[in-house]
Amino acid sequence: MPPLIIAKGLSKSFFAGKETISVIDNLDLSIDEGRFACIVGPSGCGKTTLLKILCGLEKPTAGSMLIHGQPPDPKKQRFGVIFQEDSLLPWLNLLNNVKLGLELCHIDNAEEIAIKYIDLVGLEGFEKYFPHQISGGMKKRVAIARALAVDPEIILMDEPFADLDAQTRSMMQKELLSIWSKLNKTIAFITHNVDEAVFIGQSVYVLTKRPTKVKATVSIDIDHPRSRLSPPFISYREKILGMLQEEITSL
Amino acid sequence: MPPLIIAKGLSKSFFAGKETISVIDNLDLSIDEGRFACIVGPSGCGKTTLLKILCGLEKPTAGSMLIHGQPPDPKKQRFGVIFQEDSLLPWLNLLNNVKLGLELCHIDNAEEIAIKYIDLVGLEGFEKYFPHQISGGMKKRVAIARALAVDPEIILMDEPFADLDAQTRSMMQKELLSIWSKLNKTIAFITHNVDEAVFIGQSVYVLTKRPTKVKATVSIDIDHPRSRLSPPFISYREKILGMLQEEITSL
Amino acid sequence: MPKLDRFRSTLIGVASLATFVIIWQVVTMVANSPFLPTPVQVFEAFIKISTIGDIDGYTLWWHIGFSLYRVLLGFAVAIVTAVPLGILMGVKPVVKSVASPVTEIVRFIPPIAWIPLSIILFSGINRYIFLLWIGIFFPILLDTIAGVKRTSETQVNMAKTFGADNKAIIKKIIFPSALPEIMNGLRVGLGVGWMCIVAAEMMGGEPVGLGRLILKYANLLQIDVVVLGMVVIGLVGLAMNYLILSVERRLFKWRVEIKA
Amino acid sequence: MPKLDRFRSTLIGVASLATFVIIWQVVTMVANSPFLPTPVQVFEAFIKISTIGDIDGYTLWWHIGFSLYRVLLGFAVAIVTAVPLGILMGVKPVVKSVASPVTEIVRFIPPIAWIPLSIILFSGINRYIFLLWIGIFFPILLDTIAGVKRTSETQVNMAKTFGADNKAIIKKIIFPSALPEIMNGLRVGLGVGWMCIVAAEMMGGEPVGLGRLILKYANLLQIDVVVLGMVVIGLVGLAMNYLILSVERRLFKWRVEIKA
Amino acid sequence: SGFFNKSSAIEIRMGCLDNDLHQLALHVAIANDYFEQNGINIKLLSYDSGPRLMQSFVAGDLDFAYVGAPPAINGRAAALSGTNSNVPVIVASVNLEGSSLVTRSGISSISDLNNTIIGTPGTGTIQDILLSNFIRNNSLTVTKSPASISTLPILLSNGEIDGFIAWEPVPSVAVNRSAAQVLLTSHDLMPNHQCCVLVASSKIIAADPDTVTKIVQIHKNATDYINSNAASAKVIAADYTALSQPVIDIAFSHVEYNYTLNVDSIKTFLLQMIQLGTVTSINASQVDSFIDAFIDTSYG
Ligand SMILES: Nc1ncnc2c1ncn2[C@@H]1O[C@H](COP(=O)(O)OP(=O)(O)OP(=O)(O)O)[C@@H](O)[C@H]1O
Ligand SMILES: Nc1ncnc2c1ncn2[C@@H]1O[C@H](COP(=O)(O)OP(=O)(O)OP(=O)(O)O)[C@@H](O)[C@H]1O
Ligand SMILES: [Mg+2]
Ligand SMILES: [Mg+2]
Repeated sequence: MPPLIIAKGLSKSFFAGKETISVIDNLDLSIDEGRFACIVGPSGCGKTTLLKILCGLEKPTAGSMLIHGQPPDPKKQRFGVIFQEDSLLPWLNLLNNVKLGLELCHIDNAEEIAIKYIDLVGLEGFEKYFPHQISGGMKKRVAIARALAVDPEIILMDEPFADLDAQTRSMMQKELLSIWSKLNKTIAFITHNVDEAVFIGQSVYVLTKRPTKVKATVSIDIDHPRSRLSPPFISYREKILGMLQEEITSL
Repeated sequence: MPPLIIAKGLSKSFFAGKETISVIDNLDLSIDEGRFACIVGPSGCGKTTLLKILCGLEKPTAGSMLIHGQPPDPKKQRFGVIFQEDSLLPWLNLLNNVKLGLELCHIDNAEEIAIKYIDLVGLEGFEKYFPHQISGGMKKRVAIARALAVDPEIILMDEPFADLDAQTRSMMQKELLSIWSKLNKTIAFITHNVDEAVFIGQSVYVLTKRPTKVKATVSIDIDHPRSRLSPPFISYREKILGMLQEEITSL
Repeated sequence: MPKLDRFRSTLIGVASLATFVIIWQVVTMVANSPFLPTPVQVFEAFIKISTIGDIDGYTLWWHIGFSLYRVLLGFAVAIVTAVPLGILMGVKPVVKSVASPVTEIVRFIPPIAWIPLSIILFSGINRYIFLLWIGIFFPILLDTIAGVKRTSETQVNMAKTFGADNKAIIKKIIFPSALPEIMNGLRVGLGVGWMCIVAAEMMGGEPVGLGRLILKYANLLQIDVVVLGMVVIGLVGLAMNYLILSVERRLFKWRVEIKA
Repeated sequence: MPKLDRFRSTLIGVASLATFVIIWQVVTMVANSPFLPTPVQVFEAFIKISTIGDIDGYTLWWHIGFSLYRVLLGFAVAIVTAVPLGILMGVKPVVKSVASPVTEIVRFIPPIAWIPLSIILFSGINRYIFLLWIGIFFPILLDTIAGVKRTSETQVNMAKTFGADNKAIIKKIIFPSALPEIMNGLRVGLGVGWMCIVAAEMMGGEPVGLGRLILKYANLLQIDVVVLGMVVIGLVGLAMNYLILSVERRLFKWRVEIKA
Repeated sequence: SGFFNKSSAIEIRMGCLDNDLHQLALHVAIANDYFEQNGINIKLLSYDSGPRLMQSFVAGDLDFAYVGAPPAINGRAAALSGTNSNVPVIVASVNLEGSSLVTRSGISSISDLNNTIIGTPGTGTIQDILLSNFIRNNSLTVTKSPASISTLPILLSNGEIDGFIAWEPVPSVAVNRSAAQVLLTSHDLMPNHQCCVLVASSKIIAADPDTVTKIVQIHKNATDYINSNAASAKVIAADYTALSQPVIDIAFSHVEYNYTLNVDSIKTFLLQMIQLGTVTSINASQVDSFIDAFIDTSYG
């Protein structure tokens, strides 16, 4: 079976005023179906841009990104995307924000499912609150609930846990892992936290600095649940940190 | 000499629709002048609310928050505040965003200083870019540059490094430490990352879950630069993680 | 707490209006022009017109009723035409390219200038609807376009990732996001609509309507009734505005008010 | 690439206008009513009025010049009054409580109704300024308030932490943040201003101005010149609108356009 | 029988001007139930100016109208230039004269008018034509200032114009409210000139000449009533114009209620209007044939 996601010679540049900025340059990448892929790379290298191409929000300037052999299209594949920035609708309360995703996907029982996922991210009791009445971390969790609630085939997450404290984060990591292993999702997970990447990912794609391409793909061959103190864990972590270090110092 | 920052019986509640939500409850806290204080606590416990009270943006419902014996007032003390959410002005390019802080503080040579701090956070070359043209981590770094550029007496940071990759983060941590030690700033630093807190803070204030108060104040008695692998470091870390664990499981 | 605030602000409002009326009384008494009525004279005119009626025997309530009916119809037609077109123009550059040269010319043309053409092109109530529509339509259109342009790209992107089609994006994201500007457009449009009532009723025919009342008495140089007509239009407008604002208050309780 | 787009959209615009004129020609030829002039007849009227002049001997250019002068003055006075007041009303609830009862009544009152009072209260050019101001002021005021309400609390908070006083917050945060709505208000206000030109020039005295031209020929039932006046007002408005839009384009290049 | 009467009553649409003292005959006919007595139901549509009335007339909104002669001329000239069946035809005179030139104190003779500003209710109105002729005949230097009718007395009381010419009762209002005086009446300017006329649409003339006859007859009866019962006519006038008795007294002395047309003065106006350029669809040589077709006094 061919990989679910295949990027070939992918390039992307933007116009900024008079100059052109090249963000992704001839990037190749493939992710198998059901794989938990983590993506790490220096700040501003092009991770978010890659994610937007993955779900069809941006078109490549050159090369191709194919899912099931076709250009990405959320009308055909069901995505669950968690954006790096705040993407809640300020005029809807938490419950309706989560219901919105379900409604857009034409899923029945929206209310029931929404409540279930709000509970899952630990926000029971806040259903009637509006986004401006909750904290940064709570907002992120609502976005996570909204994306997971639609039972997506492909989950794309852009630093979903960045705003969460260590405990909530590890709780969420476990939830995500259990959803993934039970329901056989394909996940592309962008994170800054190498520790996190090694803890949950099957493969870690290390990106170079901008214009970015894949510097290395590291398969993490440890069974879940993983222990952060085990020697292979530490060695994977050090290896990836070392690769990133090269990128940042050459910045 | 009395502590620079003293909170006594501080309480804060909000009206949300018909109900009242108590966020901070009878919190006591003091931070000495020149101290590097880290604040950790569960997501949604009230850290951001505390920070807003610290710089006078919110008034306590009960109790008092005093700086130099007076209620906080940015017109009298110079603050450098980094907000958790995006606070850049979308209509100004990076350079002008950084200059804005300097101008609001009536500081001369704004351009020169702004360029210096943009370089410091690794964004040289992006001066003319607008916020919508840069990545999440780059935006955060602009906000950091803007806050530090005014040479504040008190620096308040709400998860400033959450959006940064490990390398950039550790680079920024080092910059912050060097600014702090050279210029004798008082810093209140909110973070989720216990590792980070133990790495840079002199004292770590562990907050309880909402309604929050100070659960414990941990003095990190290790000289800078600290090694993450040293036994005292690991033991501080485990201790604080343990305290947070109690809070989160009782959530 | 918010209740008390509402009460206080109403109090200030009433005081401000009262001050306005007192200043008016003093100024007109001092000026003593035969053409500058005092509030007391206007009040007397109110008593007369609302009980006995005007020279044609119509009381104030008929005038209010007819004008209100015309404005409401014009307003309704303007809303159902301007909001969808505004959203389409904000969202589809092609629609904007096609429509805006025409709208951007027509929106400057005074309603009075339309009178001859509207008499030819329409009949009966449609003439009034057309002339009022001309006034109400464009503020709503422009404010709607401005609201659409304020929509956050991230929010639209979010909806797209859920496979939302254009219709759903407009309905669930763009429309609610633009709603504050649209409501503002309604308020501006309503004001311009009432501003056009004299022009519309200048067309003549039916002898009833607040605009006609003003015209009749302006021709007779009985300015007290002219000012009465102005005050009544202002108050009816105020009442309609109040209705829109209370809808707004319900819709926009999610908004954070800034203070400086 | 953006250059080509601008070109394409201009092309579509011109085509759209041309279609409009052609439809107009066909409809009026079929209708053959003395009150529905064809574009050709309007063009003939244009030749006549712009070379020979109207019945009082004034050419079109005089009419344009005078009206433009009046509208520009009214526009200028409206901007310098409405924008500051709107910002204050958006920012200070007290100012809003004091001012809004008066503004929310006055803004519905038709300009024509103000004619008698404005003749008594003002003289010379001030009358025109006043009547045009009445039309232009309120859309700018309301759109400014709406813009101020859109200001992000976080951005204001950010400025406060730098010790910014109210003046600085207004100047550096609230004003630029509200600018898109303010500019929109200017565009709406300009439209309403031109809409009031007939009412303003109805006051009379000077026999020159596009509004007077329309009135003169409407009284003579020569609708071709009336339509000429309408078209000219539309085109002058279009040109002014274009100027505002090009200022906008410069100011707002930071904005992300959404598409659906 | 009430039911029978109602269903057999003829419904006609009658146009008139708001509170116009010239059109007293119409209001007398209404007040005295002349229409009902003739089995006619009238739907009264009123307008604030003659041109707007004519516009509506030609668009087919009216069967009959009381209106000034120049708007009627303009209306006919315009209606004839397209396919239209609502062409106005003059069937009777309503009044002669009825305008006055009032001036501020200090202007008490014709020579005082030199170098003054005199307001008019618009270029091409009867008053404008009367004033233009007068200025030319007396070799005066006068600046004409067209304004809307309702602003003329205010402009005069402000001192911005030195006088104005307008139809009654506006000059009388000015005399009554501020220190203005009547310098000349339209009798002095052009004796017995035609003012308002009763027009019928060519459509109703073709379809129902009997009704036209009835309406003209009613109009004549009402005019006779005014001239023989001035006191009660003034009461009716006060009722529909809301003017005070003194104003009505002054105004009455300037208006001549007469149903016989002064055809010559209409021709004079038309010629003037052609010269002024306010009528463009015919030329001077066509005046006679235009007027012949325009006026039909064979009814009533
Ligand atoms: N619309 C745009 N116009 C110009 N440049 C852009 C635009 N969008 C992104 N870029 C540039 O692309 C680069 C990569 O941005 P991207 O958001 O993909 O980074 P990232 O890897 O997600 O970074 P971070 O970890 O900080 O979120 C940045 O240098 C940014 O300036
Ligand atoms: N304006 C408000 N109205 C109602 N509740 C509010 C408001 N602002 C904050 N809260 C509540 O206060 C609590 C604490 O919020 P705060 O933003 O201080 O949390 P935090 O500790 O910063 O969390 P995080 O780590 O997720 O940023 C939350 O439960 C939130 O719902
Ligand atoms: Mg990113
Ligand atoms: Mg927070």
